[in-house]
Amino acid sequence: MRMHEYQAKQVFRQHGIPTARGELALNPEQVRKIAEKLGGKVVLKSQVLVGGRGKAGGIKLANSADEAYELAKQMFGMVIKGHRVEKLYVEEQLEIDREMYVGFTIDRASKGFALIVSSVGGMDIEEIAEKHPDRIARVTVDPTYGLWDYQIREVLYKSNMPREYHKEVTRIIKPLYGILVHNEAELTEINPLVVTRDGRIIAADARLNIDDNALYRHPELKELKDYTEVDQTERIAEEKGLNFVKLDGNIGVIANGAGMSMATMDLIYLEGGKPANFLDVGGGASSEVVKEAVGIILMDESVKVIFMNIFGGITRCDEVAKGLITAFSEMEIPVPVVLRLAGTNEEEGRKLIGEFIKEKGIGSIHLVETMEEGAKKAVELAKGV
Amino acid sequence: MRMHEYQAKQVFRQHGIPTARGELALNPEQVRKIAEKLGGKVVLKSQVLVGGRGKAGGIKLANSADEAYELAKQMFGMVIKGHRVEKLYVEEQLEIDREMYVGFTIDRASKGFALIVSSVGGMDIEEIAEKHPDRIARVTVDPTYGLWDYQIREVLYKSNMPREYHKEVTRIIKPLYGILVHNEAELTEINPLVVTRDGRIIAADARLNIDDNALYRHPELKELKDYTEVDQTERIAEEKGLNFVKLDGNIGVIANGAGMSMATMDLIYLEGGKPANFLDVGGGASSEVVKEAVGIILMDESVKVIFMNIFGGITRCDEVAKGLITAFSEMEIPVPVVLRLAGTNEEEGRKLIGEFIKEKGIGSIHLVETMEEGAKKAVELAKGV
Amino acid sequence: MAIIIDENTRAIVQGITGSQGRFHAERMIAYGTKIVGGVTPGKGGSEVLGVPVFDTVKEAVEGTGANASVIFVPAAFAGDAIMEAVDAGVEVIVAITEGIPVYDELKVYKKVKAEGRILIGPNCPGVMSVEKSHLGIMPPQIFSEGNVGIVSRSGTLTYQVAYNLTKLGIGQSTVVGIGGDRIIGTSFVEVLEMFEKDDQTELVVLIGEIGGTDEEEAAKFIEKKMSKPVVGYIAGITAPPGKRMGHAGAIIEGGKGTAESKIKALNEVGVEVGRTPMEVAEIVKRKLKG
Amino acid sequence: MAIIIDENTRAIVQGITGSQGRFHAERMIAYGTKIVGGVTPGKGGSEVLGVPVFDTVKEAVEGTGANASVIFVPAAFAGDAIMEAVDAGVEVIVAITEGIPVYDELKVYKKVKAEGRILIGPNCPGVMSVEKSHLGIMPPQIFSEGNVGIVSRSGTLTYQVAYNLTKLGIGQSTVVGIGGDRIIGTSFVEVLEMFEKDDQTELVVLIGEIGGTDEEEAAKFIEKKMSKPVVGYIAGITAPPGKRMGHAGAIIEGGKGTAESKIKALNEVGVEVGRTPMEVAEIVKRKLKG
Repeated sequence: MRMHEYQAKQVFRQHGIPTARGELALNPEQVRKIAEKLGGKVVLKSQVLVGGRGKAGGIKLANSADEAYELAKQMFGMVIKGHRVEKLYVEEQLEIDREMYVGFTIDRASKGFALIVSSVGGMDIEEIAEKHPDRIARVTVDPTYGLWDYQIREVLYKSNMPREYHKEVTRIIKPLYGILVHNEAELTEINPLVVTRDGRIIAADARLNIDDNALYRHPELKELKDYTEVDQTERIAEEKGLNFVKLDGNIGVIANGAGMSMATMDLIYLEGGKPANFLDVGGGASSEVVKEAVGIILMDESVKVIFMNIFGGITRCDEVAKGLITAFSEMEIPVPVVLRLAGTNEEEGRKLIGEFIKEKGIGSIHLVETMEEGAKKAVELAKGV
Repeated sequence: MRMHEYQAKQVFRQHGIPTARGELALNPEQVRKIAEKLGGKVVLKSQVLVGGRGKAGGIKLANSADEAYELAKQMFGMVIKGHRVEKLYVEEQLEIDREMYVGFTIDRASKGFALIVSSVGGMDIEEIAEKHPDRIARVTVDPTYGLWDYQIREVLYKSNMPREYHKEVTRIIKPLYGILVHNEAELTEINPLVVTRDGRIIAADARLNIDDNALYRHPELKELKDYTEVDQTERIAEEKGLNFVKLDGNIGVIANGAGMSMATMDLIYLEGGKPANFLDVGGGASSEVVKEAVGIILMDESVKVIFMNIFGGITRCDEVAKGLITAFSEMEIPVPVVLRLAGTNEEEGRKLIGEFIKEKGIGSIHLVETMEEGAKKAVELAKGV
Repeated sequence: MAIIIDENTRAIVQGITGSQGRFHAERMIAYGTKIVGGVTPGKGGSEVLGVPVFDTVKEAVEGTGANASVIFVPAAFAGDAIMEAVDAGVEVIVAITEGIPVYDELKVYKKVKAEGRILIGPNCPGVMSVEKSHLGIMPPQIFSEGNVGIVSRSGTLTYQVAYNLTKLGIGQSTVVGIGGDRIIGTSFVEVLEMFEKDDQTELVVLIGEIGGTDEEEAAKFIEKKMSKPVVGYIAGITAPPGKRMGHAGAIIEGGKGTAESKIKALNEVGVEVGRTPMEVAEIVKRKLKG
Repeated sequence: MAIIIDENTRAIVQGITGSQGRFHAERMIAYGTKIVGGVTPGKGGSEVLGVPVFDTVKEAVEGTGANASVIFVPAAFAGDAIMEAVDAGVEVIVAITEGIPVYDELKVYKKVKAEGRILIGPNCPGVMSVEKSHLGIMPPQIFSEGNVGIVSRSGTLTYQVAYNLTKLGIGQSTVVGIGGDRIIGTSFVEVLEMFEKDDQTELVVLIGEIGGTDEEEAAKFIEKKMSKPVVGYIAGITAPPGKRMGHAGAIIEGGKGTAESKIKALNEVGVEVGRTPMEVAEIVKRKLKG
């Protein structure tokens, strides 16, 4: 779960990391009031959960409360990379002398945390690594021993950060690590970490991503989840326990297992088609889940054909067949369905579907033998061949 | 640092461990008021930092606020194993069905924490282990991985605790572990952990000992340190950075290093004398520290002779000599001093002392060659031989 | 031979009284796997599927001589279950459970490695040493005994490839689903190392997906240490960057970990990578003949 | 030979610019110890006592080829200093610092053992391989080269015993102060094991004190594995139960860990225990002659 900047900053402040003064606004009038309180010179920051909001016009400077009000009127409702701006974080402007970077992330290769420090900041971390390799340093923190001071010193020295900042940056890195482990975060990041003209070091942005699997242990964070930020269909899918990602093609994909779902998408692509989504019904999907999956796919009007590609392990093909049959019985399915069933209870599943097709005289279900064949068929159907 | 029951219980409550209702009283009048508030039937518990206060009459039951008042009048000012009762913790009486035990301690052998659970309690842990070996179980918790549920299950099963209590006791063990590691405690213990007649499980006592070396990281706990509980002389010694323990003999001991100090005491004992104290001036003691040490020894009027036994490593014999000379110059030293100097700058030290004795004509300093000889001499002088 | 598990493997099932645990325990037993007991705290002393149930893994190991365990307990308790198995001396632990918090996985990983045990998964379909032992949730009927080892991050893709191989008359030695999480107990490299030493295995199929650099590490290992041929498959060519695709592992991390980078790394060390699961099987057939 | 350190030991001093670090570095150098550098964060690039000072241990190891380190930094930073030394690949770490928080010591211990390094201390006087290398704060002039190994929990008692031995014309091989804290890097048993293997050492003096069960463990080891004679001394016969005597270790823990129990355990496995430091030296003399 990715938290909004304003939420992350609240956590950061609670742990003693300095941030600029600021408040959240839900409409232009609130923006004006907050701007007045902060003395007029403010930054308006769109609270949308996508990267690159600055470049996309989601961050604006205002020199007076009136100007802030006018800018806010334009910004509310803007759509940034598919995310509608519904919240603005209004912060005092900082006079910035220098931008730096500090962050922690889970490092799968070393099975620990990576502490990354850069004495230049403001860009994304790959860009810094490429443009300023001598200004960026990382160290692995073993979760069994925790973060030690020598590791902080090492990255500070290696990043060639001016020594006058070391003490203050250390005072920020330590609580940042505390925030990471306390909240079971996958990422805590300050970019940029700014040095102001008057010599203060302040977190000008704040990122905090929490491990979704651990959210049950952090009910106070779970509450902060902003469902308005999730695609409508994705939200419904999540509620139903399905892994769904909306894409921009026209072939609806339903498969079991993330790998199989991706492979199915890849096959469609290799055959010259475009998948409309990623949808993994997971292991051991019930007929109910399969039915829901069909419903979710159909919410996307661009879908021209559904390719359901099941290889049964825990998932039983007869359950899948039943789910599809229920879907056909309970809802209108205006597009053809390519169905491939293999693995556990394959025969039972194919038999159920065969009987259903025969009995109801449904011509839009195409039962195929292999996933390669299915992909080909689905692409043909989508192209109207 | 050992915390008082009332302090430990406050920490326990903050972490969600159930305790009886209670308040601290500093005089009988307060006891009466608290007892009234609690409904009259209360326990009065002396807040003294020694074990076995119950058997020593430091815990009393009252059935009314008046009775509590009368008992409190007797209890305030009582001396329990050398500790004067100045605080009473007044608690509601619990109707107890069963007593159990849970505790964590640092386990030096396994370099971890020992979780100890017993399905009988109320005695000290050695007594339980001896009398009810099938009712007590322990498991080692590796600090690098922390406490896991299976370890709790294991000790609960092995202690033969009735299964109906497991869930609730688990809910107590987990925060107890949190208290241990969060506060860098050496010991967290609930003895007894009681089951009340109405089926609640409650910490009837609470022990929490913090690692003194880590207190600087826990300023909120350091503040709780009860200096009234420490012997006056020991407190002064601590302020001066000396390790001092008052004993009941008449030969004052000053040595460097804990091992050397203990060995010096042992030698005095082997020669038929009794040490008046343990005093370790530590490594690299300055002349100032040596002078302070002499001053502390002299606060004990039963001291008949001082045996200063120094083997210089970091400690320099000339510094020790200077310290003793300063002591003789600045204060009256009414008892003879046996001095043994060996190791680093031994010759310089012996020379300084020799010159001082000669110059000032002081006959009460006895310079000896070995610690065995020194112990013998000190015992002779103490006996007035 | 075979790797990780064989006919001498004596396994317990942690969570055997749950619906998943029971269902799959039954299938494993039916396959001929030596399932010698189960563990469910609080249910010790009972019996399920003809095997004894214990309160703790320690008791189960003492009571049955088990040297392996399959874990079906819910995500919130699965880390604990693995730790318990390690502490009780279990040598091979197969963790099926999906959705374990990553901080639990980190601790578990460190413990497993410190004690020198083998953890397969979590979030994996298990291990199948064909005709010898089967620990997990794979559909046994699709496998046939033979000389191809399979190691995979994806469950269903593994079945698909094994199924295709079997249809072409090519059997398998051991099939290992290493799991889709970011922190997993056993990496591609570790399994490749075992296959390299296994005299039953002649060729290895490696099934990867986007995210992480495990496939790139595998390529390095293949170049330096593998004498046996390896055939690859990588899923996720069309996965959009920055989107989660179900597995926590399947995140494109800033340019690294793409399908392209993995395919390139494998190709560069002489590993042919099939574009479809069918093609993978066909490459294997050609290589085994050649 | 000798144990732990010898003429090939190349050591750095962590905290070399502090007063203690500098004072003892000078003494170690004067003794002939190869002190090749020092570490003080923020002072990298400077020089002290003719050796270079580095900001980090990693740089110091790279710059000097050091394989050992002596730690003099204050208690609040000493755990960190040890972790840094381990991480930088230092083989032998001698931690002089007293008063390190026990939770730091626990983490440090686990790390040292996981990486297979030797940590002596903390809260110890160091190690002296007579005439070869001296890491710590022992007064070098009291030692003479010979065949008696000494291992001790107490600094000053070690000096006392070594001094007595030297006076009787008995030299020492290596003298190890293992430290007085509850959690120490190297136990009596580990040092005895090294002495047993060391061809220079003919007899070992073990100096214990009240608290813990390390001496009792040593007795078990002596019975089973030691061929060389051991002579003991235990301080604290008159220490009152339940009182701290300076060292955190010196606490009587409910009946166990008393001087009596330790003396008894040693006597039972044939170890003579001297009642005074002088008697210890005399027993050693008799044993060496016999």
